[in-house]
Parts: sequence; structure tokens; C-alpha cells
Amino acid sequence: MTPPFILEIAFVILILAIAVGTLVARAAFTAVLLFMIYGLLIAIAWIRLSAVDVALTEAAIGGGLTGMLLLGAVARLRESEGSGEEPGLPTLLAAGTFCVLVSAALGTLVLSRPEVAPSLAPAVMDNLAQSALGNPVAAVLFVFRAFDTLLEKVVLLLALIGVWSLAPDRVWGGVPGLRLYAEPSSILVFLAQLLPPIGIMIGIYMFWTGASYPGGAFQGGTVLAAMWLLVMIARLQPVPAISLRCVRLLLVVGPVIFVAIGLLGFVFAGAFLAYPPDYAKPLIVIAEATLTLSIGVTLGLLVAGPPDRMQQP
Amino acid sequence: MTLTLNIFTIVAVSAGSFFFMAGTIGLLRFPDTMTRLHALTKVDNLGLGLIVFGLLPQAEGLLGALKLLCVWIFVQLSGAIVSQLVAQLARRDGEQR
Amino acid sequence: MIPEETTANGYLLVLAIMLPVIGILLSLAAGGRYVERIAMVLLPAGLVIAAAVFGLVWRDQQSLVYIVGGWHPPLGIALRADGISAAMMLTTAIVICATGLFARGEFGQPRGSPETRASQVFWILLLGIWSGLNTVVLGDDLFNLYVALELLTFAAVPLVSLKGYQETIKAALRYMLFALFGSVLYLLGTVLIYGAYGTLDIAMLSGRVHPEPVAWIAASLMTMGLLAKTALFPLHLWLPPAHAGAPAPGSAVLSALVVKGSFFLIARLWFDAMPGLMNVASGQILGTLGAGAVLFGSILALRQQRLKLLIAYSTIAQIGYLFFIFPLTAGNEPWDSVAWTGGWLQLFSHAFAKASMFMAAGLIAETLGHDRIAEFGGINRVIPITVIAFGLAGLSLMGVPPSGGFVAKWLLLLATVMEGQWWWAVVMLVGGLLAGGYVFMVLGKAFGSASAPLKLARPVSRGREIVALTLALCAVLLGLVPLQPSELLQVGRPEVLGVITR
Amino acid sequence: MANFLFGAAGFVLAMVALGLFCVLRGPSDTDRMLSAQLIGSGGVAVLLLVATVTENASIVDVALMLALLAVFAAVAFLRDASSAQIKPPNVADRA
Amino acid sequence: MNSIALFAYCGAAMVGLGLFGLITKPQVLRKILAFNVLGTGVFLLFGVIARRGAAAGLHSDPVPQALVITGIVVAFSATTMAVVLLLRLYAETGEATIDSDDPPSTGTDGGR
Repeated sequence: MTPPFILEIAFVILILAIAVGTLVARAAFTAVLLFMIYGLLIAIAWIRLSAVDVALTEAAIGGGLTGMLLLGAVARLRESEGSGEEPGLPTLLAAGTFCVLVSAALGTLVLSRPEVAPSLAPAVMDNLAQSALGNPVAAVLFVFRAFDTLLEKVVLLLALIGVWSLAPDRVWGGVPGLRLYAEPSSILVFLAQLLPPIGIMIGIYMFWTGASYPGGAFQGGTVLAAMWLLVMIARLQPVPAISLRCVRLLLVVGPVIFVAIGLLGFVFAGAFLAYPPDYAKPLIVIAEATLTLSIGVTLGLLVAGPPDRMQQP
Repeated sequence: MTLTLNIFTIVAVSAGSFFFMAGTIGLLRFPDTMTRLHALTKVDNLGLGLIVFGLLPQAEGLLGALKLLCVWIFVQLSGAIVSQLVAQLARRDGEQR
Repeated sequence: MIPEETTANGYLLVLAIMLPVIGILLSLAAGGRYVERIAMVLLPAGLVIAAAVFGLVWRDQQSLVYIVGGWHPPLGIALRADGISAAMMLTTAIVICATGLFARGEFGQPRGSPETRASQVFWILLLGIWSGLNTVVLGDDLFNLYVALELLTFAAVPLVSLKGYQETIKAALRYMLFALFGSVLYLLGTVLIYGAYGTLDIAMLSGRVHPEPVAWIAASLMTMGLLAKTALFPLHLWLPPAHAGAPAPGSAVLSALVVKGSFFLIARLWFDAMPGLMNVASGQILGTLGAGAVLFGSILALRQQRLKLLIAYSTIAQIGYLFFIFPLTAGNEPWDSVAWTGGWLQLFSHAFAKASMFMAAGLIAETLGHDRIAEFGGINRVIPITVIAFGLAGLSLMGVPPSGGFVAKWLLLLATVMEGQWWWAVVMLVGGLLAGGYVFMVLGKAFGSASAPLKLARPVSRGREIVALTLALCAVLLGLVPLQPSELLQVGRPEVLGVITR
Repeated sequence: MANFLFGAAGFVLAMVALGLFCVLRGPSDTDRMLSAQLIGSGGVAVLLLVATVTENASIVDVALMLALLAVFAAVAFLRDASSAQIKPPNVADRA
Repeated sequence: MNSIALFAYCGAAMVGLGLFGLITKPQVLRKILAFNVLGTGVFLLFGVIARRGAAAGLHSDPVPQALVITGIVVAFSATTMAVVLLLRLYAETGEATIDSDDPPSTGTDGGR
């Protein structure tokens, strides 16, 4: 065993210990903190698996947005989270046996056919030139399997509708109940003025570099969402009402353009979601740019939660 | 030249790692939140700062170096501001009690 | 193996999925009164597309295929409409359109008033369910189907909690957790399959999957996940409060269509992706769970005091019948067997009947202001059309001629005789009797005399009653299909495709 | 050089593991949060070291992302603490 | 054993842990956390398969990577929706659990 491998073993044990901690920690707050650290370590694990695109996504989501969402939930649930009865011993045993069996089966099966590891990597590389993108993962997301990506954006929007649908009737169209910093704080305002310009640049960089290197619309959009939320929490910008026309338009602009490009493919490239060879790169960049924006707004509003008050006139 | 740079890297990264250790021990041993805050800022400033410094010579090109510095600035910024805010809150809650 | 190409008119498949998606995007952007108008334009358009696909598959006796973006599987994604998908698409379109018409009374946006929550959310979710279902039945790629399943879940859960009462929120949360459990297990199976066979395309998998541990574990995990979403006994706990708590048009869509989406995938998995895996044991296990669902659901339905819960439990029972397809087709050529046709007919006729029943229940509840079965006396004189619709739909659930349910159950019974598996026949007969019990329990009260003069909450429109009746008639009309294996439902089955794939 | 940097990464990772004890111990939520911040900085340091060893510049992007969002997570915590629903520091916590 | 196998076992263990938490934990928030642990476990297994499929000059098969990114987005959306449902339930009832043995037959009032 080489030293790096021993290090890896220690790393994996650490991850699993944190996962256990997340589930058994008595206080919900500790559980959520551990989960955020878990997200960080998982991002490192993705690097070890040579999947930098995924690591970026996990870092953005696991550490940042999910953490914020769950911390907010814990703060609201404070008094009651401890309630609820653990199931009886027979249930625990049955569930435990089931889970151990699943784990054991997975552990033995995932690597059970090592003779030829099936892979689509050669197929992706063969067609990469045609896709007009340099980053193979982006090529899969926006060219080969663009249909999945498109539907996934619809899933995001439906989730937002679902979140909004939990608002009381009288405040429909009102302002999301994002929790703000209790009192205006000059230090926080300073942070909220300083960080977002840099953050937005990084977001744009993420999406721009995504065509050729790891990164892309989703990672960029997450950064935008985080910066937007920061500005709102610091009370620098008001939380917008969900009935505002501009909010609605920002939400759909990316998917609409993506769908439009897809439909144009019928006419100009012979298939839905096919790009005409000469314009592939600019079309994908336009789609990605608008998607970055829409994803940012969608994620920000998802975290902001359902409306809880009408906009003050 | 390369050798000098490598020695620089080794010294700086070692020093940075040392501060990480110091910070962690501080968190474990210091008696109250304020002093632990102190430990944290040391790690953010010096620990990560020295590691970034040490890695600068190994960075690829200007953009690489710039990104490294950017990382440090972010962590620095968050450390500073978080400690300010935590201190503010701690003081406020302290007065209330 | 020669890759399949996009067939003529294959673009219809893309349109069937994208039309509701475009509707969602436009609705979100436009808001207000436009949302309902957009739906009213798109519903008939989608119905025409579904009918066209159905017609083409029937006429040519051949699947429609579309290669999205021109990238062939395994790299790209294909869409395929075979016989069962075409029939399922048409059923979906009819039920969704009927639901749309029915819901106008409940979720219409009055002129000049600010946009209301329920109306905005309902129409968008309805379109979401439609596009999700169309993707589920047309998708030919296991991961694409995962996204489709999630689309369906994300549209279905908020529908459950649309009324916003505490019970419905609890029901929605429980539904959500079951659904998440289900989709993660499905995804896990997908991962194993990719790891073992290097493709997620169902048509390619059918030739590659062999009976071996990886395939078995993947299939079990995926099936378990999908069973949780289908609410097959004993994973049914979430269904009754969820389906009973949703507003009537929502319940109609959830019970008639959404649970069928995940059933459809179970069938795709066992019959199309892994045909080599189907054997007597797996068939018997699935059939046993189905039998449990039939008995358990029917008995509990009999014990309900509220109409919507009764109908929800009846859904659990009726889903059970679908799973008799597996034991009755295992081991022989499934497609030309009577069980294959019977099972799918059960799905379609139940979709129509159940949608109609939930609409009828909604109308009764609106008329009376409650849905306590014991106080239904005399309701037949107030809303006779609704009661007739309920009764006709009930015929199909019981399996009494003339109805689609009768043909379906008759064919399934025939199959038990032919296969010598008499025990399923016993379950079906008992289930039919119990269904008769709960349907007549309701009808008996409705036609009985009122103990006290009926207090009417508010009148319901004749148009909505007719919508419910139309769906019930659809279920009855399905009884006119010939009592023999349907050729349409065999279109595109692996054996028929065999010329190309093997 | 590579071995040294790898060793340094391992060392910082060990410190991260130690920091976990602080998260579990607390005693106040603020202490836990501070420990988590420390772990965040440690994770960033590990990534930077690994990026240099493997000469993969994209890994620095991941570190950048983590650093940026660590600020964000901290603000989320402070926001909740600021509305005083979270226990103030220095009050023993049973967990 | 090599590092790919190590991560495979890690993913498998995470799936087991997550499943156990999802099934046995009474508090919804813990169920949501467990769902996320379970999800990352599944994604990690996919990552292992991708890493094993390194070919054509790539260190990892890009198709599973792309699918995992999509999966992470979907899992995040699911988490938000579950959290918001939970918070609403808590606001209405003061409960943060859903005990499955409460009789549904007394539950809903379809007529209101």
C-alpha cells in the first residue's frame, strides 16, 4: 500500500464517519453542519474520481445552497425537531438487514465485470469535434443528451411552482419569506457590496470556461443565486414579489431560448435539439448564458421559499 | 532558481500547515468562543495565506496565480467578516443576559 | 445491430412532450387569466397529436421512433411510440382534456380579479403531469425516464397539497418521501445497468442483459422503487390520504394516470429492457403483491365512510389487477397472450373509470358540502347524471359487462385458465365481488331516500356532470373491443422488432 | 516535491478530522459554526495542494467555488443567529 | 484493492446508511438528510463506474458525469420542496414528523 492510498482510506473513513454523524447527531443543527462538511468532502472525492465538473456542482450545491436551506429550516424547527418515536427493535433490525444486504450487493456488484469496463468515453470523443464544445461533459449535457438537460430545467421550474404553491392564498404573488439579517449591519452590507461583483464575475467565468473546461451553466447559475441571496439577506436589495413580470421573464428566458433553439433544429439542422454545424457554438453559448441567468434566479427563489407577505406599496 | 522556489514552497507550506494545526488545537483547547474566534482567524489569515503563498511559484501562468490569490482573499474576507459579526452577536447576547 | 432511424412523423413524439413544456413556460411568463387560456388551447392540440400518433401506429402497425438531436443511442436519446405507448398516450390525452374541461369550473380565473394561487398552480401542474407522462411512455432511455419520473413527481406532489389543509400537507409530504425513496432506488438500478452494459437505451439493453446477479439486483431495486411510486401493496400507505386530499380534478389525474406512469415503467423494464430476466418466480412474486393489493384495497374500501377515501382505496385494489400481467405472461410469448391485452385494457379502463369517479365524487361533495357516504340519501334526484356516471364507472371496476373492465378481467381470467394458475382467478372473483360491494354501498345510499331533507351547498354545472359521464362512457365503450389479443398492443414488441434487433 | 505537497494535504486533512471533534463538542452553536469554517478553510487548502500536485488548474476553480460559498453559508448561519432563535455562545448544549 | 474499489465500497456504504436513515428516522428533517446521503452514495457509485470507464484519453467517462450533474440538480429541487413542505407542516401543526400509523381513514375531508 502506497502512502497516498493509505491517505485515501483515511479520507473515506472520514466521509463515512461524517455520514453516520449526520444521521445520529442528537441536535439537528449539528447534523446539518456535519452534512455541509460532508458536502465539502464529497466534492474532494469527486476530484479524486477525476470528475471536476461534478466536484464543482457538488461544491456549489452541497456546501452552499443546501446548507443555507437546511440551516434556515433548523432555525425554524428549533423547538420540535427532537420529537417523534424511533421505530421498535424488529423494524430497526429488518431495516438494518435490508440496508446491509443492499450495501453488500452493491459493493460486490459494481466492480463485478472488470474484464471490459463499458464506457461511452470513446463515443463522446469521436463526436466531440462535431459538438463544437471542448469539454466532453458539457458536450453530453448540451449536445448529445440536451433533451435531459432541457427537461431538468422544467423540473426546476416545477419545483419552484411547488414551493410557491405552499403559500397561503392571500399572499399569492407576494414576497418570498426569505429570512433576512435581523438588523441592518454595516459589516454585512460591506460584504454584500464587495462580494457579489467578484462572485458574478466568477459565475460568468464558470459558464464561459464551461464550453472548454470544467464548469457550465449550472455551476455559474448557482454562484449567481448565492450572490443574489447574499445581497437580499444583507437588506441591500429587497426580495422581489413573485408576481413581478421581470421575475417571471427571468425565470423562463433560458428555457424558452433553449426550446426555441431546439425547435429551430427541426428546420435548420434536421432534428429537434440539433444545431446547424456553422452556428453550433454561438447557439450553445446563447442558450447557456440565458440558462445561467434563469438557473440563478430559479435557485435563488427556491431557497427564498414561498411568499409570506404582500409587497408593501 | 527552481530549487530556491521549491525550498520557498516547502517552507511556506510547512509553516501554513503548522498554523492549521495551531488553529485546530486552539479550537479544541481555548476556553470560550472569543478566543476560539481568534484561533480561526489565525488559520484563515496565516494558515491558508502561507499555503497560497507557497503555491504561487508553482502556479501555471498569471491566471492560475490570480485564482490562487482570489481564493485566499475570499477566505480572508469571510474569516474577517464572520468574526466581526460573531463578535457583534456575542456582545449583543452578552448584554442581554 | 443496425441503429434505428427517425421514422416519418416521428416529430410528433417530440411535440407531444414539448407542447405542455411550452405551455408551462408561457403560463409562468404570462400569468393571470392567460394561464387557463393557454391550457385551453394546448389541451385540444395535444389531444390531436396523441390521436395522430395512435392512428399512425394503428395504421402502419409499426412503432414511431425519433432520434433526438440526430444522436443515436447509446450516446443520444431516442423516443419511441409502440402499441402500448400510443394507447397510453391517447388515454392520457383524453383524461387530461376531460380534467381540463372539468376543472374550468373549479380553477377558472374570474375576469378582472388578481391571479389566484390555486388556478395558477393547477394549470401549470396539469401541463407538467402531461409532459411527464408523455415522456414516461415515449422515453427509451433509462435516465431520461428518471427525469420524466421526477417531472411527474414534482407536478403531482403540489397537486396533493393544493387545498393547503394540514392533512393534505402531511399527505403531500409523505407522498414526497415515498416518491424520493422510489426515484433514488430507480436511479441506483440505472447506475448498475450502465456499469454492467454500457448503455441506458432500452432497445439496446434488451439484447445485452443476461440473467446474472447485476441484472437481478438492478431489476429488483428499480422495481421496488417504482412499486413505491405506484403504491402497490404493501407500499401503498401514502396513497389514500394523498389521492383523497387533492382537489377532485387533481385526484382524477393522480389516480387515473400518475400511478400508472410508474407501472408503465415496471412493464417496460421487465418486458422490454430485460426480457431475459422474466421467469416464473419473479412473475409469481409480483402477482402475489398484486393479489394482496386487490384483497386489502377492496376490503379497506368497503370500510370507508367518506367517498373520496373509498375511491382511493379502490385505486389500490385496481392497481393490483395490473400486476397479474407478470405471472400470466411469464414463460411464454407474452405479446399475443390474452393476459397482455387484458392487463393493458385494465389499465386504460381503470384510468377512464377512476377519473370519472373522482369527478363524480367532487361534484357530490360540492353539491352536499361533504362526502360522507351515509348522508347521500336522495342525491340521485339532485344530480342524476353524476350518479349515473359513478354507477357506470363502477361497472367497469366490478368487471360487469358491458365495460372495459369486464373485457379486461375476462381476458385475465381466461389467461388464468389457460396458464393453469387458478389462484389468481379466485382473487379476481373475490375482488370483483368486493368492488361490487363498495360500489353498491354508495349507489344504494344515493338511490335511497333521504333521512333528513338534503341541504345543498351549491349547485354544480351540467357541463361538468357531462364530462364525468363522458369518461365513464369511455370506460364502458372500451367494452366493445373484441375479446381477443389486440394487435395494436403488440406493435413494437421485441419479438416483432426481432427482425431488426437480433 | 509532489510527495511533500501530498503529505501536507494529508496533514491538513488530519486537522480537518480533528476539527470535527470541535463540531461535535460545541458547546455553543457558534463554536460549531467556527469549527465548520475552519474545516472549510482546510478543505480549500487541501484542494489547492492537490491542484498543484496534479497540475490540474480546474481544481482551483473548485476551491474558488468552495471559498465563495463558505462565506455564504456563514452568512446563513449568522442570519439565523441574529434573529436570536439560536442559543447564544457559551451556553452548554447537551448534544 | 485500489482506490476505485475503495470509493465503490464508500458509495455502497453510503447507500446503506442513507437507506437506513430514510426508513428508520422519525424526524422528517433527518429523513431529508438521509435522502441526500443516499443520493450522494448513488452518485458516487456512478462516479466510480465513470472512473473505471476511463478511455480515449479521458480520465473518466463523461456520460455518467453529465448524468450525475443532472441528478444533483434534481436532488436539490427535491430537497427544497421537501423542506418547504416540512416547514409548512410545522407551521400548521407544530409537528416535524409523519408517523405512518395514524389511521388515514379519519384524515381528509374531501368535501370542504
